[in-house]
Amino acid sequence: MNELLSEALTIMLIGMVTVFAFLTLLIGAMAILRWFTAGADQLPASTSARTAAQPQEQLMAAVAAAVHKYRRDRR
Amino acid sequence: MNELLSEALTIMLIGMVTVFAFLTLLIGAMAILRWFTAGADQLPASTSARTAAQPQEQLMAAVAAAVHKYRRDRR
Amino acid sequence: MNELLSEALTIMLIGMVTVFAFLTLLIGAMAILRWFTAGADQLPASTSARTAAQPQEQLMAAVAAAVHKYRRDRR
Amino acid sequence: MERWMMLWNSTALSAFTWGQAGMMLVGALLLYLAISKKFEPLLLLPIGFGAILANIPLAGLNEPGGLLYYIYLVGIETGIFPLLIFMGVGALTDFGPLLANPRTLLLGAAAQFGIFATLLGAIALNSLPGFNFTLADASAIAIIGGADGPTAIFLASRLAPELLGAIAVAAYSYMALVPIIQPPIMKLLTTKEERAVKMEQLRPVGRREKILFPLAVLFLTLLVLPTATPLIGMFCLGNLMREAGVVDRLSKTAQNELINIVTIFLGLAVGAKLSAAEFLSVQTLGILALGAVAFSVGTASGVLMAKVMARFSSKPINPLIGAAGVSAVPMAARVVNKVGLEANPNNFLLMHAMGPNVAGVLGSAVAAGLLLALVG
Amino acid sequence: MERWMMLWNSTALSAFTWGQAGMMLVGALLLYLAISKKFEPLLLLPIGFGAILANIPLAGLNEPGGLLYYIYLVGIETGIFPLLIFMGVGALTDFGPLLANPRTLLLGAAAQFGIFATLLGAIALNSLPGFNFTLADASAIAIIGGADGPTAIFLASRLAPELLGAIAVAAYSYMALVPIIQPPIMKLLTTKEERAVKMEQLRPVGRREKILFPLAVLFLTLLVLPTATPLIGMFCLGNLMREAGVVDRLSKTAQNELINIVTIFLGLAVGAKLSAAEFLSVQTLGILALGAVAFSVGTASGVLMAKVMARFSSKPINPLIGAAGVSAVPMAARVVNKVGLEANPNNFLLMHAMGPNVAGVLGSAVAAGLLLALVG
Amino acid sequence: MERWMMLWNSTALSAFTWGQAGMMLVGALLLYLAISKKFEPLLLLPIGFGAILANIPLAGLNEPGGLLYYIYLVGIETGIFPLLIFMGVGALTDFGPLLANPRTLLLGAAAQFGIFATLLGAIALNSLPGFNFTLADASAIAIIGGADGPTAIFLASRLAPELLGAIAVAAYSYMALVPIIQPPIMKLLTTKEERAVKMEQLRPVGRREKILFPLAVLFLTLLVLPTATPLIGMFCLGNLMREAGVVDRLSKTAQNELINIVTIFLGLAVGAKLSAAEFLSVQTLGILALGAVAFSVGTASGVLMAKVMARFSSKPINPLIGAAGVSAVPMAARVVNKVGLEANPNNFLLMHAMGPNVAGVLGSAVAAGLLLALVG
Ligand code: NA
Ligand code: NA
Ligand code: NA
Repeated sequence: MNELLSEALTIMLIGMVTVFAFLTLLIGAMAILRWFTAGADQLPASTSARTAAQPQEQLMAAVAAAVHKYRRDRR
Repeated sequence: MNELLSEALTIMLIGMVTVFAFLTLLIGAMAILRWFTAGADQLPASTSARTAAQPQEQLMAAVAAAVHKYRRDRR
Repeated sequence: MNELLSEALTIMLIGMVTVFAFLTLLIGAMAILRWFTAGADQLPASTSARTAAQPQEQLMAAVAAAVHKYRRDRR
Repeated sequence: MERWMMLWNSTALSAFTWGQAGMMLVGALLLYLAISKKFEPLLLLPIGFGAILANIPLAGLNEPGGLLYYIYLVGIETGIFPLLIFMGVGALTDFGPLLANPRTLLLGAAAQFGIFATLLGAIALNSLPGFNFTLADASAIAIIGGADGPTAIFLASRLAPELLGAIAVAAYSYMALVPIIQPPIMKLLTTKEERAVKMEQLRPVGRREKILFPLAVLFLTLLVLPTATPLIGMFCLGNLMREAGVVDRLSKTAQNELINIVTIFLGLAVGAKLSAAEFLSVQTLGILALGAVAFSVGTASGVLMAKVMARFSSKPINPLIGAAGVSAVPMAARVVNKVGLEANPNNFLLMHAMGPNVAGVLGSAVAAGLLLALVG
Repeated sequence: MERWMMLWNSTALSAFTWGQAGMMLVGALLLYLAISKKFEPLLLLPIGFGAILANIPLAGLNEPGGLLYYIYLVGIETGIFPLLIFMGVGALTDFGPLLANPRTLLLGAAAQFGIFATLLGAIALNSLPGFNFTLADASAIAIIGGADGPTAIFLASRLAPELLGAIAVAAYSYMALVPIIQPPIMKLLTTKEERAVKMEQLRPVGRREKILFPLAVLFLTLLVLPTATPLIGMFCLGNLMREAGVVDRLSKTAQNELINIVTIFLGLAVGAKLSAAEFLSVQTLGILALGAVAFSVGTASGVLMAKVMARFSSKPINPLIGAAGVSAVPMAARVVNKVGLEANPNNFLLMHAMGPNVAGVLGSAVAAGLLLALVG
Repeated sequence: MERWMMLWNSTALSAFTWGQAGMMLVGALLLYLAISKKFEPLLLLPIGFGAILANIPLAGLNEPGGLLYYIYLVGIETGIFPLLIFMGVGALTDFGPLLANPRTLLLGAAAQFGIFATLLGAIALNSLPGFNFTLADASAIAIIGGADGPTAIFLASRLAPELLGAIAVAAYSYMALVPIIQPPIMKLLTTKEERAVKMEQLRPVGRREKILFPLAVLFLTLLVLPTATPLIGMFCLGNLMREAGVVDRLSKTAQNELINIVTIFLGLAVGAKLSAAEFLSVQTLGILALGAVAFSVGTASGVLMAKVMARFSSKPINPLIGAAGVSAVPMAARVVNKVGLEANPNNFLLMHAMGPNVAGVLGSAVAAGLLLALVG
């Protein structure tokens, strides 16, 4: 029981050190990443957001076309 | 053979009794259910129906918006 | 090694003969098919193409209906 | 030279048997019915194609290591595919019309007489030479009268796997034939006045009632007939996902992609059970005949039950809606509507027939659970 | 007569145990929470339904040959389902806010203290009678503090399968309870002025950065902690598919149909682990208590870390965003936003909280890998 | 202290081998080609990622109990994944252009010479030190010339599983390189006048013809070459579902969700076969070289066949369309169109090239069946 507790304490210590070490390393990696990609064009990213918008855009385009056709026909 | 037939007859009897008993119990359960939910707001139910209608509604809303904009623009 | 090579040569020979024979048979089958279906109405085929077009068509129909309603209302 | 011989020996021409050729014709017939006649194409197209693939000599698609073998092993021998289909069907089912008129459950009960009469008939057929159905076989055949594909496949996979192919083909074929089988029986048992009876409009049903209903069904089933809970449980899960309103993305997947994927595989695996040894026998003719009996008896008992109910009911009941109790959703309900319109052009029975129609699904799942309990 | 006896013996009424009835009530409670209270319904609805199905006597759904048995065997014992869910979550995750403000990773690290404190707590609980958690048990329980469902299920399936049901239920329940658990702790540890602090707008993040980030995470993980690569690897695969921009159809399938199908099955399989013998015990109470501790400690340590960082930072940091470090995406970030708005109606912290929020996902996956390495 | 040692021993740093590091670089290279160069990203992205995951020391993803191990076992060792992909490809294929001009089937036949020439080349390579291909190995390598991913993976999984990784990578890489490999060969073998030849517009094809075509293909295959029926059968099933018009929901699922899900898994499983022991060898260089030969010879023989046909044909034939006979759908047909436009800006060959293009799919599936029959 006492032994288990001290093991648990050790794991807690190792665990927090490792998690912090890992995520700190990752901060470093992100700094390198940013520096590495700095030259590249900063595109608006997130293709998925763009694609999600598509149907809506298609819809509005279709509506616009229909209305345009209607306006032209009425002349 | 004769024995099988009488077994089949027994199963038929048990079967019809059970099916009727089960569905009669279910009628009772439905009565309880109705009484139990009577207080609750009788919502138009069927979310799925609502969701199925959504694209159509969105479409009509978009069309309405486009037409409205067009009408406003023509003034 | 030499034996393997001659086996490979045999397979090449068999292979090309079979492939050509198979596809030539298929040309024959297609001729029969065409002759067999000649009487049938030559529908524009490709249901999938049609179905793919459907939403677009529904959209245009809905737009047309909306515009029509609007035109009628304005009178 | 040796390799040319290998090639010849590996062509089917050297290995074909008449039985295999016959089963391919059966497969081609099913494809024809599916595509040209639109007989339950979602199932009969993959079943027919599977029948052809399974009977190709030397291809081994239906032997250990082959695609169809694996699909059958994983999906049907375990019972998983019919249960997943049933979950999807649950997610596609609207119990509203049944909840608005609970008494129509009795019509769904009466129509199950088709199942049990067929069980008796299958055993009686044993007096003819060439037939030797066990009680398990007879039960699996009888479930054709349930007019419900996944239920029939599930029960047959448990009770009589060697008859599964013929049973599934019969079940789906007769479901497609409902518009031909039912109307004469319906007209024979009713007068024109009865068929013209209009029914009162259904009350709207609340959301809570719809959510609690699948749970009530599950609760009753687990108390009374636990052997029916795989089928009814998955059906109720699908329906609960549909009505709960909080897991729409799961419900939609169950209704669309998941049921579609499983349907392709289920069809292929059923087709794989169409082997000459099992299908090209006098037994299959018996199964087809018994299936016709099952549908006819089920239809008749549904209609007669509706006539009895009409006599004792204060509100008008059109006896035609009893025919929808066999399930065959939604075909049977549409047939009721059509026959009703013929008698009275202003009489729309569709929604009234949907109640017994979905009741029939529950009824035949209960019957399947009962047969599992008694002869499984 | 004999068959009537068979029928009676096959009803559940003759076979029910109190434990099974109790577990069905637990299942019903989970359904209630999922549907009426909207507690993580995507998971708790199938889990609750699975719990009911698994405890039906004589139905055998959870025994060899039953549906739930197969699903558990194929999807959880192998670890495949949680990993596929994690891939889908990766495809749904936008690392933009984290990339714009990398320091918030430290908040995601600090919040994992909830995990390790709970590990200690679970071992300490052994001093009470009725508790006898091994280190593996304690680790599986502790991961509840990761506030991440798939991670918890994956780790529990490796370290303590017999506790999996209780752990998954606790994890999802507390994730749903985040809006109730976190605000008091957040307010206790911060002043109104701190909560009102506005943060600078985030810089836009380039597409290349977003593509390379999941690869960098994977690279670090495989170097430092290979046991975390199943989880982090699948997460990064999903995220890479999302950001690469060349496999949108795969990314969308991973985010929608695939994750939906797996969610249904995962929920049912987790529910199948809710058996009376394992769930109706004092251990489950311990797990629920420890789960609450885990969430609270995680929230507190995240907030405290944010206060420390605020002191040493040149740019303003609102300490509330530390609370999002527990993950529970996106609920915790929304809670941060709400509490921030209470203190200052113009203070929108949502995007700032998304950084620590997704960092928490990585942090708890790292913690899970570590626990696997040390006690697995 | 002991636990710190456990931690160190569980980091990859202590366990890495040069081979694993090398294979990770190969995986990274594939990701680069997929994302930046858009080389068949749908396959090469999961393959590259799978290669990285499979080579992480101590993670065990590719060992019994690991995710990649299971996926490979279930999907590739059984042959199921490539067959399902082929079904989806069938559902995506329009045979209209081929039906309108059946003679182009011969172009699809001629281009398969690339396969058999490569078979010879692989055996000839055995004269060099370090190469020791069996006939089965050589056949699996030769199928790269089929320019068809699922066919190559299916055949390799049957004949030479240990070469599967290299073969799949070579096949998809060269398919992506078609726009670079083919044009020089096409220009070398044709004059500018030949390339400028305009072809007559294709006749419209009836619906019935399209429905019956996959059945005719299946029928011929099962008669002549049953070993090709798994591949051709699933392809024809997909195409029949597409054209039948009665099972659109199945056809759409096969074209979208199902093929997407399987593609993710197939890619990961192929990546899992990229182990250092099998990939980092001189054999892989041989496979890559032979793959280039296969594509080049296939292209050349297609073009030459088209020139022969042009001489004997009454209607004009542009010899460029022969190059599309290697399959690599639809890339090769697009390349033909582009090269044709260079010679004559009004010459649109795309639809004319689609005929040989899909014929090439059938041709290489036939070749695969033949190789299975002769050396399987
Ligand atoms: Na029924
Ligand atoms: Na976390
Ligand atoms: Na090819």
